[in-house]
Amino acid sequence: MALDILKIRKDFPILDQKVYGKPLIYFDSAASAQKVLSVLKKEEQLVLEYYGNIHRGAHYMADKATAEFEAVRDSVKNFINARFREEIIFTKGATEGMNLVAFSFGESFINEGDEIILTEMEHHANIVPWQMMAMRRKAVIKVIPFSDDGRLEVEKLDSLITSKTKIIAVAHISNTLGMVNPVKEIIAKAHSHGIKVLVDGAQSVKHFKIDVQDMDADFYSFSSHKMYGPNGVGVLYGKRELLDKMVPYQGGGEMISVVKFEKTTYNSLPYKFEAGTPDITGVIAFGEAVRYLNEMDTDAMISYENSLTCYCMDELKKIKGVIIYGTWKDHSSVISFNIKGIHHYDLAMILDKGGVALRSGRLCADPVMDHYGVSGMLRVSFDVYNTFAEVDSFIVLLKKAIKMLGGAKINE
Amino acid sequence: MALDILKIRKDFPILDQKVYGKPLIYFDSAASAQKVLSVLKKEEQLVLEYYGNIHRGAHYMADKATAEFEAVRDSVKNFINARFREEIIFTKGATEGMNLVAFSFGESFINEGDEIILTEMEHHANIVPWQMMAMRRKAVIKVIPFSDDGRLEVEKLDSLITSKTKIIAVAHISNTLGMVNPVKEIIAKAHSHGIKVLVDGAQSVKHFKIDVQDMDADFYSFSSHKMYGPNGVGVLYGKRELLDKMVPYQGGGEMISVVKFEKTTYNSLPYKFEAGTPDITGVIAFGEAVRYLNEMDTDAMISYENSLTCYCMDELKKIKGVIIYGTWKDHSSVISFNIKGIHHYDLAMILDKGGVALRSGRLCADPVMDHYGVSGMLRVSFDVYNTFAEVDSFIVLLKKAIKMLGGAKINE
Amino acid sequence: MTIEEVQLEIIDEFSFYDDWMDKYGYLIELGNDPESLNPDEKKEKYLIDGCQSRVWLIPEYKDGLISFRGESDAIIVKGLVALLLRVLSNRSPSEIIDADLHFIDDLGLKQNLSPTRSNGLVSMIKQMRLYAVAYKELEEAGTKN
Amino acid sequence: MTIEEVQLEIIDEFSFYDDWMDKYGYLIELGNDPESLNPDEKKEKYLIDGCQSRVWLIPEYKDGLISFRGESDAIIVKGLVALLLRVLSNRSPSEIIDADLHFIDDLGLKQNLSPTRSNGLVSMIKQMRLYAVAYKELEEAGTKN
Ligand SMILES: Cc1ncc(COP(=O)(O)O)c(C=O)c1O
Ligand SMILES: Cc1ncc(COP(=O)(O)O)c(C=O)c1O
Repeated sequence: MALDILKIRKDFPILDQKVYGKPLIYFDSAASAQKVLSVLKKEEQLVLEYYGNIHRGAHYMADKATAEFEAVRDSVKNFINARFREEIIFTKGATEGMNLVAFSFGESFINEGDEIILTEMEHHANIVPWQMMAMRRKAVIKVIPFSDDGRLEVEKLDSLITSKTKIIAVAHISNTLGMVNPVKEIIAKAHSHGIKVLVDGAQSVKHFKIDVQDMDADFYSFSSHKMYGPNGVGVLYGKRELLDKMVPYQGGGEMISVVKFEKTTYNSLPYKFEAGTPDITGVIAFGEAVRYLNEMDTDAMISYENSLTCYCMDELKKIKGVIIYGTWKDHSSVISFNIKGIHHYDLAMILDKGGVALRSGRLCADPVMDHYGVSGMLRVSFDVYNTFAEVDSFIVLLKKAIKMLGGAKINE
Repeated sequence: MALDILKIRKDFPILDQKVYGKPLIYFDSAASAQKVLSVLKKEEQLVLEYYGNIHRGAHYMADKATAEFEAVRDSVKNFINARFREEIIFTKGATEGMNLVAFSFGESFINEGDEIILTEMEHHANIVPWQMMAMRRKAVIKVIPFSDDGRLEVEKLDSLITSKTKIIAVAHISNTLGMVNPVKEIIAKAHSHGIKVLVDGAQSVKHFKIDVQDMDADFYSFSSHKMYGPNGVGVLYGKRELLDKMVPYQGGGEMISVVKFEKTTYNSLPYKFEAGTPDITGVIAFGEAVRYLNEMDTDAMISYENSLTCYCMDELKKIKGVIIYGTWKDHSSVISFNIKGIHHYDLAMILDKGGVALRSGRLCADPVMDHYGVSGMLRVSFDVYNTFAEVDSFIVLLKKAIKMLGGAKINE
Repeated sequence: MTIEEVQLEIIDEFSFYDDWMDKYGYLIELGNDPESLNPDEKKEKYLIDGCQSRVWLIPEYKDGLISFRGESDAIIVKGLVALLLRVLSNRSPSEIIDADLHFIDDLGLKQNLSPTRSNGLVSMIKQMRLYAVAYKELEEAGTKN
Repeated sequence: MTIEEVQLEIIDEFSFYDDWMDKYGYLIELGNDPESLNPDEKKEKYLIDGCQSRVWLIPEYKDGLISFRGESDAIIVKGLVALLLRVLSNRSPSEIIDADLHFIDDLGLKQNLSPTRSNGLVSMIKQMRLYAVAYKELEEAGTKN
């Protein structure tokens, strides 16, 4: 079934506007997607009709908000096919989810000399928390490299795994290279050695039909703002038996059972990991984003995004001096590139004035920049609300910008 | 200048409604205040007009959002009179602020045998993070008690302070007893011993004109949702020279300078403590709440809230069998109480059906419950949008509820 | 009477009250019923804790039927407990396991049973079912031998 | 010419361009000016890092005036650097310290100077002022001796 893109765009009215007098071309959804209108409507309803602090209140509005908040937990559980609702922990974003696991798994299971395996293409959010933990627990970090075409060299995993390896943290989709990593294969191998796996799902949760049970991930972390939902909300999925064994991350209201100065006992899952007043309106509104995605034909969406990506990739390849990073076959809907001899930031500045919203710079992935020895890249990312016409306009503008900047300077 | 309460209520349209057919009486603002309309309007504007991921974007919408986000930092700086904008760290709430300090101050300055002083009337959010840290760092927690009238026994501080004491964490206003603690005095004494002080400002930020420089707090933590702002947003103020010396709390994008697998260097303040995509829309909308409070006549607001509180206190005292917790003179706008021989939850359930939204239970302060040997309390809390007529209705309903439940059973 | 019949009976009783206060008044009446646990029966092991109110539940299994006695420190909750016992006590394990408890919902008291209303009632129902499952296994083990 | 006069001159120059692309074209032209640093001058100690582009700035103090030379790896930023040097180079420390830099704003290029646009320009201006403050102190120390 073909998607009606123009109808979809109506759910994101922000897209229909001009910036600097030019029609907006929003190619930055991998950084943050635009919010679907129903999310806003839900927040409005909460603010105008029923809002109260949840869980501990004993009044009408608090009850209503609590019921909706907890219903979102069930929706998310179904959305990623978790087994239990207690496995859904609300966080403030993918980054916090990774920090939670690095801390709580680290404090509970990582000892001096233990090893953690990351990949060379991780987002900083899936590197730094592990470094901080490794420093504290005196653990060692090892890295799976990727080839110049962006392919993760999973075959190297065997030689990296030792009896000391406790956890592997890997992005399902790289936010720079757009590569889809073989997480199922990695998880199977890890599990055969009793090693746990955290999957950074920030880029994949909306670009696949996620099934955490099928994938068999131990942890899966993602952000609402990359899936048409509000900011400040994220989800950490974790297997119940693991979360149960982990020390809490933050302390405060809600996550305790009994507090005494001598000894405090903790609440059961999921509350044990949800200290403080949560983002009540945010989570409830996020439920609308999940509903929207549920109602979307996921296969059609993915195939549409893929064809936009292929089309743009083909058009980019025709440009003299273009260098595309991440060209291996398992590709998702982001493309990072440079034009030989032209600074990425110059292009970004001119494209911005042409109405194109894209990312430039180090893309929160220094190791990827270092791999290619570049100071930055340009990145376009596509969502279901983008069109082929936008790709065409972008290519025209890019060519114009290259010309303004004196053309690609190619060293023979 | 007298406040026009009816005009103020128009800024909170949610208040003008019926629950279970009865006019809503919202006496639960200490748990979470209602959101001012302009906060919603701002979020709407962002979602409909300009939204993009901030700081690292290089396009029109991202720039605009970034500028507004950072302008809120300046507003907050001015609102609490911090010296530097880098001293304003956006968190997801007061609880996270406390956790951040407990972790980062703890890792940086607390060693085996060091001591931390809390008070007996702290919210769990200002107890549990310290317990978790003390367990990790092998530190010791000491407690300033309070008298039965709710007064913090600050005179005991001298005997609690030793050369091992590193930090004191104290609520400015207790969320159960409503007591205003002499934080300035505590801070002066602490500083004379080289001890740092964290002030839990969750309840005080809106009920005083806060001046962190005058108070000389080292840390001050609070939540947006208790000051008419969005959920999921909070602020940690910390002195620059201290924050500079502390290890980061969470790792991720934004908080780094250079990431290498061998060694990562951190960004400067405030970004060092703001890992991951922040709650962009939330923070920007929070700016409207700060603006609203800035435009409010703070003195008039406080004196109005105080007179509501006194009035309600007086009316409560006329009820047979009432026990009010926290009767000492330095009182803020929450009242916790019980009726002898009647379970707090029974009263809460009936009052709820009468349209009164209040809190009942342990109020996230087990030590206070233990102090009085009760299983819970009822709490009413007043905000500037509440009225004397509401207090009257509440008292009538409370009396009716007591009668339904067989009257106060007083043991002579 | 079957579980369903008792539920309908209760719904019928409550239909006299169209005002919330009256419904609660009736629950208080039920909660005031002296038939409850002795202080020394309120043991830790029978306690079902909720942050708002506490519930104690004591099961007894005899001749294929489970009878429950219970109480709460909050009187309205005690009234609700009384209703639940009327429906679920003196039943076979299977009856309890298969029960579709809709009357609370029908009475408009659903919020008292939301999993996040920590008055102990939800945990109490869960606990009743757990006892039923346990006794059922006992039964089946018994028939096998 | 005073700092103010140079700023007005630049604003006048840009007034020919009412289209963004033309403004940027002019900046690129300025950025293409060969007068820039030698590769071996681009030392770590002169580097002002930004996550988008990098700027190098070399000060020289002579006869009461500070002259600056600078460059960026991004050509448009280099154009902006050229403009800033035209305004602020060969000035006395006091002139630099007191300068009210409004032209960037007037040209509509303000966003390039927002503290969060990490192209190095804001840090560059800050650095120029820091140099000015340092040289001024040197001057005053000199007059005292
Ligand atoms: C792969 C990946 N991981 C983690 C993150 C961090 O997500 P957030 O900033 O929402 O916490 C991002 C988004 O920037 C990402 O693309
Ligand atoms: C005194 C006090 N401290 C801390 C908190 C925790 O605030 P939050 O739940 O917004 O993080 C509260 C609010 O419940 C409070 O009243």
